[in-house]
Amino acid sequence: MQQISKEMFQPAVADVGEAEKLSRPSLSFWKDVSIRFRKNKLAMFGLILLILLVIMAIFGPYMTKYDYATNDLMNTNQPPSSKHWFGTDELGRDIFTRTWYGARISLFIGVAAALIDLLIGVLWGGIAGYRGGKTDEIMMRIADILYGVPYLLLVIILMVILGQGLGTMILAMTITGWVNMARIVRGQVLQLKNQEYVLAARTLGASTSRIMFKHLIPNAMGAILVTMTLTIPNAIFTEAFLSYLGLGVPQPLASWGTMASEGVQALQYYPWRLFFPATFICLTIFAFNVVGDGLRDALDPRLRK
Amino acid sequence: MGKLLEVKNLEVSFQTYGGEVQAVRGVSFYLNKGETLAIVGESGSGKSVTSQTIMRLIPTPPGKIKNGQIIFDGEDLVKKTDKEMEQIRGKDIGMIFQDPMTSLNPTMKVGHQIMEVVMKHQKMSKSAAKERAIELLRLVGIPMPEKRVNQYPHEFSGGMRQRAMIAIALASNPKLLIADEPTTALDVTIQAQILELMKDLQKKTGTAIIFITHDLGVVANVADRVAVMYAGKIVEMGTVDEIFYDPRHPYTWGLLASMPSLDSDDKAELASIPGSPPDLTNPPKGDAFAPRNPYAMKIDFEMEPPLFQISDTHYAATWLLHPDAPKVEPPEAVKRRLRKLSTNYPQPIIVRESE
Amino acid sequence: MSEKQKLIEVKNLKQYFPVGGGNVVRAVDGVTFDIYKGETFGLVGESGCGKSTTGRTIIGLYKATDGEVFFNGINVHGKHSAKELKVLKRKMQMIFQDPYSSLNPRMTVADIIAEGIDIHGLAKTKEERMQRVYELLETVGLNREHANRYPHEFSGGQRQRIGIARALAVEPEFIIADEPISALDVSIQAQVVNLMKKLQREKGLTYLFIAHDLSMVKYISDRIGVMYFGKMVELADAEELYRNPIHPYTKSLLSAIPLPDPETERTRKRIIYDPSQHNYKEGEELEFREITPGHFVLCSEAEYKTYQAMYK
Amino acid sequence: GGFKKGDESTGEKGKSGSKTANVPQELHINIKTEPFSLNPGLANDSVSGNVLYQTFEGLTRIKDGKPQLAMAESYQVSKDLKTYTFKLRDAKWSNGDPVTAKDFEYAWKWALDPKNQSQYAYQLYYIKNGQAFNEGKAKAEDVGVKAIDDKTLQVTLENPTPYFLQLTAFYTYFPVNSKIAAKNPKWYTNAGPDYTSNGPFKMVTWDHNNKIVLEKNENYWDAKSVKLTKIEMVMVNDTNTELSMFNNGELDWAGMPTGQLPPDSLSQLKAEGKLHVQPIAGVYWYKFNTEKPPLNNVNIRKALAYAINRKAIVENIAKGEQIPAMAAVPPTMFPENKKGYFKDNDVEKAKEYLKKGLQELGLKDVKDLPPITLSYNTDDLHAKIAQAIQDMWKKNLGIEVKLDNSEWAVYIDKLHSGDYQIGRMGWLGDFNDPINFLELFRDKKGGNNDTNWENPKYKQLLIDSQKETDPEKRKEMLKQAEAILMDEMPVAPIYFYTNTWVQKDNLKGVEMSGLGDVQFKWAYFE
Amino acid sequence: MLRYISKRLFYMLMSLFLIVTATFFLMRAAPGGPFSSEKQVPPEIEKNLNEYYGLDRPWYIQYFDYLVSVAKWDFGPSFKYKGQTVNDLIDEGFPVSFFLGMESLLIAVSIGILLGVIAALKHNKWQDYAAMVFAVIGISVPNFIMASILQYFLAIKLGWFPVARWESLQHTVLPALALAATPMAFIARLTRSSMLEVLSNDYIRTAKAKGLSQGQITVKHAIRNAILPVVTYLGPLSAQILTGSFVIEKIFGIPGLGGHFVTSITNRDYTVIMGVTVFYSILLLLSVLLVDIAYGFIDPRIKLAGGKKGE
Ligand SMILES: Nc1ncnc2c1ncn2[C@@H]1O[C@H](COP(=O)(O)OP(=O)(O)OP(=O)(O)O)[C@@H](O)[C@H]1O
Ligand SMILES: Nc1ncnc2c1ncn2[C@@H]1O[C@H](COP(=O)(O)OP(=O)(O)OP(=O)(O)O)[C@@H](O)[C@H]1O
Ligand SMILES: [Mg+2]
Ligand SMILES: [Mg+2]
Repeated sequence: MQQISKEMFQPAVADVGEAEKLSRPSLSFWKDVSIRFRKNKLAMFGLILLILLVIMAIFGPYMTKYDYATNDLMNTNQPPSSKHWFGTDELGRDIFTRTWYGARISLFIGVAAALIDLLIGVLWGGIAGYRGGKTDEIMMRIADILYGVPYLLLVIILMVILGQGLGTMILAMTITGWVNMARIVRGQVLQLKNQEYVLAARTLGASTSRIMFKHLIPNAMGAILVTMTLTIPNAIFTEAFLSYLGLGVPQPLASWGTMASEGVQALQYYPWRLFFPATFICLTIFAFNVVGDGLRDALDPRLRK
Repeated sequence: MGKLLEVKNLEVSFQTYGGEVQAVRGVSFYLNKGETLAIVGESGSGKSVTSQTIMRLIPTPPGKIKNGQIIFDGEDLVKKTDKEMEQIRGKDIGMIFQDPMTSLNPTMKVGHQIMEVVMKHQKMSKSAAKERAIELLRLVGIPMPEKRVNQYPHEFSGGMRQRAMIAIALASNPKLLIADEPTTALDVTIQAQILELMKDLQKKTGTAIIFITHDLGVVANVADRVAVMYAGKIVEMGTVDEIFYDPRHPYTWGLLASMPSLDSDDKAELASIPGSPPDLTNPPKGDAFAPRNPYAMKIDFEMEPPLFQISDTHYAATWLLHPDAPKVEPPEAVKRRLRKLSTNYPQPIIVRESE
Repeated sequence: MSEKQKLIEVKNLKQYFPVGGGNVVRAVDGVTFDIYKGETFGLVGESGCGKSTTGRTIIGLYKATDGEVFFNGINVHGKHSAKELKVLKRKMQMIFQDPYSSLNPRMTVADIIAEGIDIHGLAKTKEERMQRVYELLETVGLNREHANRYPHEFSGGQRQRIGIARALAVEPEFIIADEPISALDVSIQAQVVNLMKKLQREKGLTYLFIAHDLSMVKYISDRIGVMYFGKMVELADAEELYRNPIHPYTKSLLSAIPLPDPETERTRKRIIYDPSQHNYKEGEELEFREITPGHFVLCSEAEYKTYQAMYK
Repeated sequence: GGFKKGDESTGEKGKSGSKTANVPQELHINIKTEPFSLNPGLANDSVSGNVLYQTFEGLTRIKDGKPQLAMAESYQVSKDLKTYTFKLRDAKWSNGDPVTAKDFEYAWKWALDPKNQSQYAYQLYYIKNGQAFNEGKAKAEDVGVKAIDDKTLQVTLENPTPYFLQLTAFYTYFPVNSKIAAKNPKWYTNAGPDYTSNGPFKMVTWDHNNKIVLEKNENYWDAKSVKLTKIEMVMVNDTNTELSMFNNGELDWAGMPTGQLPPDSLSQLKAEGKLHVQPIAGVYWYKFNTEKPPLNNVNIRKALAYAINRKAIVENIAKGEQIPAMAAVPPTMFPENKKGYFKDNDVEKAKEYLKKGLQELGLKDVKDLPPITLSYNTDDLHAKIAQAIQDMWKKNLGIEVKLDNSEWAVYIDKLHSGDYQIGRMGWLGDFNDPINFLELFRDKKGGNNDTNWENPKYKQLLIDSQKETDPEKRKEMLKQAEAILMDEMPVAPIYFYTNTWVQKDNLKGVEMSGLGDVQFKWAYFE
Repeated sequence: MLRYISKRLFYMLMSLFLIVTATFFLMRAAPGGPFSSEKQVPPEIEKNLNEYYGLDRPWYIQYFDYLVSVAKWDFGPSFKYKGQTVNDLIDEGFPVSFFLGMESLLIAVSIGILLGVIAALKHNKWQDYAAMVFAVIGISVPNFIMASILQYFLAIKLGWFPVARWESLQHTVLPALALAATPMAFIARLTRSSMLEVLSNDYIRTAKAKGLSQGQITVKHAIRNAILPVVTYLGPLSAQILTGSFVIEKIFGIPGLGGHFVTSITNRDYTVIMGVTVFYSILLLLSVLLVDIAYGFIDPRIKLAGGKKGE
């Protein structure tokens, strides 16, 4: 304990300079989010996993001497071995090579679908929910109609009109894919739009888009991220379904979706043909989920670990 | 009168990315049965955190009780499990929260939110509980309670929500009522009505009340004793007369001086305490109030003041009470109130050393 | 104040809320008053009498059921282009009653305060923006360290101050302050009130000040309106109202003001208002009548006579 | 919701003791889907056929690949081979009504009647004026079928039809209980008293989309030969499920012709010795659109056809012991076609043809050849074969091939409208005669040609063969035609179909025709 | 409310009309027809058939006729299944699909919410991670793979359930599980996410202050506030699930309605396509309407868009 002396009872004033000093650097919301995200081990693990998958998608196909298309009819349906790490398929093609070729397509499709979902679905649902009234009615009925018309028929027509191609495929995938997202976002926005902080922003003269992007969407982010993580596997398997109609990637190109759909037929006989693509789909979804969760948590300042 | 509640050296902090917010930094007080303790103080000084800690409602994490004891009815609440707390919350201790809008469930009818308490603790039937809810709403001055029980919080005005909160807290006649700014959103007539209601209740059931407010008029009306908080500490505590007629801490002076007077038509600038409150992530060395204290002394920037006792019931933590300190004059507005109180000791005595 | 230019004109404003079963709550039921440029108009009244609703309707958060609101002669509820609307919005601001729910939980304090600055492009650079935020924080008695925190990390009073800073950020001409200070400690209240006064002096701001703390209302307001059950029952200059309250509800209100003096509090006598005391007859018309110049009371013809006799 | 209660005997089978050494004579099979119609006149799919073959009986019945008299007790053929007179035996419908010649007349004319929208009416076009009536150009009375009396049926044909007795075993030629049909035009939509049949079994339950239950028809004239008391036909359209149900004892039979085995299971089943295989009259081939360059060039077509390793495809992909096809007519009809007209996987020859073809097209190198599109309808097996052949053509000839798959209806439309270059197709005989496979390519724009190929000599040979009464000579003519086909190569045959299935070991006496139909009339459990 | 509902019903009719119209024209635009097969039907017969089914008449007459028959709830005969009407197919198939759908919806909702709630309450604890792994598998394995896997392990390997078919309650377990897996997983994720949001609200603190137990708080306060996205998702989902799933019905040999959605299109069975589409659309539109009405009940702050009084 410090000694108390008389002089210490002299009047004094505060040292202003010291009080001015900032104890914490100025951070934007997103920087804050990234800090919080990086502190989340599981989410970081997911992110690394995703990066690994992407790296493998890029380099994986070159790690073997096999090509994705060349048949080896003498060596069909071989179980995993040192020659074929993931075994071979019904045409004797190397599953390892095909898996990573497939990764390119499936990851691309998953991400593209998710982004389009985000773009169309969130905007659509957000505007419908926020504007309400007639706008909402009309926009949501359009969504219903898209949902009501048989998808298979829609795709057949698309295929007939536009022919096979990446564009058609993406179009086919997104034509109804965003509806779910739009519905969920709309529901959330309906709940959020009466919050006082939205009213406060309105009195400040905030535009609809500002209210959407600054207030409503960030607060609906949890549901948006969860929905997005469902979009990805959906897209991966929709691609397989489209292949069935001749709209997916043309054979002999591989995608995880087609590999898994074909593999499941052989589940009882050559389980590895399902196992590898399915496992990588699961891993991808897992990674997206934990990253999504991490983002969700990072975006919610009220949660603290 | 026995002590119903004794809080000893309570320390609560919040872990945030910006660092540890030391919201409550060693708070001690007690409360007798049937007594009203008003807590006033700077906003952000830890009043709500202290009161919520008593109920063990601090979100953990990020919050943490770092130290201290909360002895309620002879038992330490800090050590209790969540399950055990459930039996105390709402039944022995009722709480009125500060934000009436967010504190009510927006998707549940107000009536139901009141009924829940009595159904849980008094094991009332649904219909009886509803009757009780209507009665409580009427008690807190809500007109047409039969209709209002079936409305949702967003259909209530701010003050009505607050009254609904009060009704919830009063529902099962708790031994201790913690009221965190219960009347700030109420007009004075309703406020008076509520205060009377609480006093009534106190008379009938001997409820002890912790009353947090900024309205010194209300304090004067309801309090038996008053605690003044600043930056996570109680800087002065005493009976209501002691605080109003013989305040010793410069912060208390500042508070009393800041109020406009109803009598004067004077439109001169209100007195206020200059500067801004301290950042509790790194509380300043010495007396936290020192930077804003016009009477600050060198020692205030160096060392925390010890607690001085002025009378049996009156404590203050300021170096100004040190025998070595120079005599200072409180501001004009305070001086006008000062009275000589007979209970005071001849000299303030140090009861707790500064650390 | 001598020229008495009308900034806000509220004409027979009504706001009804449907509450299921075909019932409506008449939150505001035909309120008429003007607010002059540069003055502070205090609005007091029983809780639930429609003060917030009046404020919110004036600023256009609710579509009025009936009646009109003019701001500088422009009908607030009329049709406007997006640009006009934006300008109008900037000139009118609101401080919300509930300090927490009016702050977006996912925005930092800095972003919340700067929202208006961003919307109206009031800062050229990032630094300038932050500078403004720091200034505003300090103006309302917070410190700059708080800029990067989130609303839930603040106490009720601190949140209220963030709301005030947000409203001030766009430098409006007219602010509706819905119980802006009731959650603050008196010393900060004094700070805020001083600040509001200072801004009023310097920038000629106009306030609609809704509060329960009658001493503070009296201190800050030039004129005060008293509302009761959706209606304005009395309107007068601040001093006049306190000196000569006419309407029995006003009297009851003034009698209930708690004073920071334990002794007077122990002996206080309240006047309790009973609406039935008027004994209005069937079909009697209640009107807002001027008893003395500038002092209006909602009363019947008969009451009008008695009041006038009393205060002549 | 709820469960449609049929009968309880799923899984563990009937307790009813029967003559044959206490083995329950109850058969459980899978027919994949709901039959389109169980009215013989309307049926146009194999599922319906496979039910009808058990419940109905025509004038003849195929046994061991040969027509055998059934409803007909005897018949006489006129000299010009155009008039058949059938004498019916004493037979009864399942409700006890006698089967009369009128029932045949009624049924055939009903099917031909344009207002009854029978899709398979053309199966009856062999009958005089059948086609004309069906097209509304003749009256019912003009049609060459007549009940002389209750037991005599006289049939007049348009042309001599050497295989007519084969046809009368086909379901479109089955009789219908004319008494009931006249009374209740909807008699065939459900099981019930109005659904009568004249075959070895009668239908007792028809739970749409779920199952059909047949029971032995005690009124059947040959009931003593029928040992099965009951046949339960479930509709499970999933190959893996079907096999699993078989393995679980829920089915006695899995695979063709009523069902299908999962392609991936074949190797294992074969290895375990459980797989049954029987060649049938069907061919899997690739059609060339001979009007689309470069496939308008015969040498290119030949090069492509020769460069396919059929053996590898059959052994490693199709796996059902199919027979590599280097001819058009299945060996069930022309046994010598097991060898075919050219060598399988003859890469050398293929290269020569390619060179020649390229020259003719004025191209220097394969690389100048634009990629060829190979179309197929979506199916795992088609996809695999297409990919294998794509790979073979690339490896062997250096030809780039693009694969193009589409949904069935779209695909068929493409093929029929000539909007393709190379397209796969399977062809199954309706009756046991080579004409089934050759007729196709008779006319450029006729019916199912799709290749736009036409050859006057070929055409003439087929026309002449129709009038030829000597079977040997006729066969020779057809062989000549086939040779032309294989020389011009508008189609590249891949393999001849087989039926593959697994069955309970103690199930005996199941009759499978070379066409791939199944009859359980003589079946029994040991 | 009634005004709102009647207004919505009007919009529903409009939507239905548009769906019918779009489907009608898409269907006709699709290549192939109900009578196309590898063995081409002779043109004369095709002509007969077209005449019989009215396909030879001008499209607007066909279209108009169709609208009339839809209004009369008479979808006509199937083109493929001779002698059966589309109404028959629906009447037979729907009860089966409905039963199965209900079962799996029940599984999905109850277990999904339970998992989500547990995950949220035990945020970042092992229970959360376990629920997550569970959910990830459910989400990333589509029902046809799930069905095969369940069938393989639970029916073939362990013999706990029958492999396939629709005979007894036992038979419904595997298909119901396979059908429920993805929705269940998704519901769990949605619930977790919104529960986390809700649990940090002040009124949860109030509920605690009343002395309610964690369970009571969750059931009475948290779930209702968190359920909105789940309800949103459930609307169209239930329309889909209750009308049956093609793959599940195929794999398990179930005589439901779901199969018709796909086979009718691959068969180009025009009347069946229209019939099942109309049926499904009505269900879809109704369930979406129910969801919107439910919003108002779940969260009274959400005003139905009927009159714009509140705004
Ligand atoms: N969840 C939290 N995370 C971080 N800091 C917090 C949290 N809750 C409270 N604090 C901090 O704790 C301090 C005390 O807050 P408290 O709510 O107790 O103040 P108060 O005295 O009740 O003020 P008021 O009168 O304004 O309500 C404040 O500085 C606040 O910023
Ligand atoms: N959205 C709403 N729906 C239905 N009724 C409402 C709504 N908002 C307010 N009310 C009702 O309108 C009346 C006036 O409310 P308002 O919020 O304006 O009161 P106030 O004067 O601000 O009260 P306080 O001082 O308590 O905040 C109250 O009776 C309230 O119940
Ligand atoms: Mg507080
Ligand atoms: Mg209010």
